[in-house]
Amino acid sequence: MKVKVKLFAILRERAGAGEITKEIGEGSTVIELWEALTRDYPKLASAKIHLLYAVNQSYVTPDHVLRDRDEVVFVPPVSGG
Amino acid sequence: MKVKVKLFAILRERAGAGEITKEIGEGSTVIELWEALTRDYPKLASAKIHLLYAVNQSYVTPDHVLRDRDEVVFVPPVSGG
Amino acid sequence: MFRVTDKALNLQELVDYVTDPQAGAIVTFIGTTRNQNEGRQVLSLDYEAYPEMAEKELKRLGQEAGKRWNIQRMAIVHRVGRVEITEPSVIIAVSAAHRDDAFQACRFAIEEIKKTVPIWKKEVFEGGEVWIGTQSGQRFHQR
Amino acid sequence: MFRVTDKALNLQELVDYVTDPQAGAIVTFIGTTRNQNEGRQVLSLDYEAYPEMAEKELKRLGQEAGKRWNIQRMAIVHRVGRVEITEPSVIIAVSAAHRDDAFQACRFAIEEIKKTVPIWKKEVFEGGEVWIGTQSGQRFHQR
Repeated sequence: MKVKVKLFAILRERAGAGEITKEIGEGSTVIELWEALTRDYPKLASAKIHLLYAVNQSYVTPDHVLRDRDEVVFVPPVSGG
Repeated sequence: MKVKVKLFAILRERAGAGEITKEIGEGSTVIELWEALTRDYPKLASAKIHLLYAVNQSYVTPDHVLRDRDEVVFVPPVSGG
Repeated sequence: MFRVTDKALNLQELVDYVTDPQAGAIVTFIGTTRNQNEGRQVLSLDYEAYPEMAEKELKRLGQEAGKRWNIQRMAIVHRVGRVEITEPSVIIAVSAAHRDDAFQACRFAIEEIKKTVPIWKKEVFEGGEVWIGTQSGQRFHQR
Repeated sequence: MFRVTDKALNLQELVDYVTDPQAGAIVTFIGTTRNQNEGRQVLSLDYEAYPEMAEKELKRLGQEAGKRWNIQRMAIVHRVGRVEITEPSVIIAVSAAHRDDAFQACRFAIEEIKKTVPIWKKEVFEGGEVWIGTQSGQRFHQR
């Protein structure tokens, strides 16, 4: 199945991409997707920053199980305001 | 000596006057002026409201001694905002 | 800017006045006439001031706020005369490097105005009118 | 009104939106770009958002504020893109019958924005740029 990953801010810059479509196995979790992504884009993991995880515009836990066509966002520390 | 009394809000309405020039004795205090005024304008004292006292645009205590040409204001409870 | 005026208030004018390159936060308070108070249907509010002293007191409380908090600039304008429902009677604007100072100084300013600044509000309601704060029982108006 | 936009923000538009005959108080918070941060000379800030989720989170926190305090209306608009010194990046406006609710709900909104809303700020300073919050040591930016 396929999911759409959107990258913002420091992650977008590190990956050099704002949107990635990624093929993953049935039953994959959010954290497993992250690990797969960091193999494709090693720079993503270059410095430890605390990430939150969002699926279809809502925060989820790292063990959240993904479904086909989910929109996944790895959220670096927010700093709006 | 003479002082200028300005009346505002409920006191202005009760006295039917916004400004009164009043002759008082040397050494009179603010509270003595008020007592003299309530003899001239009995309606001023008709209901008990808590007053503050201002002379030349600064708050003073009731025993403040007046001087010639002072501007005196009896301040009913403020309610700006 | 500490002013009493009979003109309609202009929020943007105050915000422009306190805007400052060293400020990261601006907090404003706008007091507006609401259509009810203590169960009465309010038609409008009529404000009266002792203007020279009111402006002096506004400036004094601005200076006091500047001693207590790390703020850049403050502006307060209070209107007198008739203020219709939804119209602003008072606007306070405070800028500061950090938001906590701006919030605290703005809150302080409106609380002080309601205690010490010689401005009085007459409420005009269906069937009567009353100077707020002078009713029997010292009913104070909380906005 | 909960919106992310790349246009310059308009304070009066938000205040008009929250104006309400039942409100006696409107509190606004304006976050502006200041010219220094942690000893660095700041040139501008560049904001980026995950807009669909940011607007959803803004609405969610507005609903949460409505549960906690007795407010009439709330509006939040956050700008994205380059925000120059003194320009507003975010404006919050809250109306309420009484001022305490308006102050508290407004303060709550800006604190929540800085915790949960997916918007990121890159500081452009003399000699470099940095995504705030992602530096080593998790340096968080306090406005």
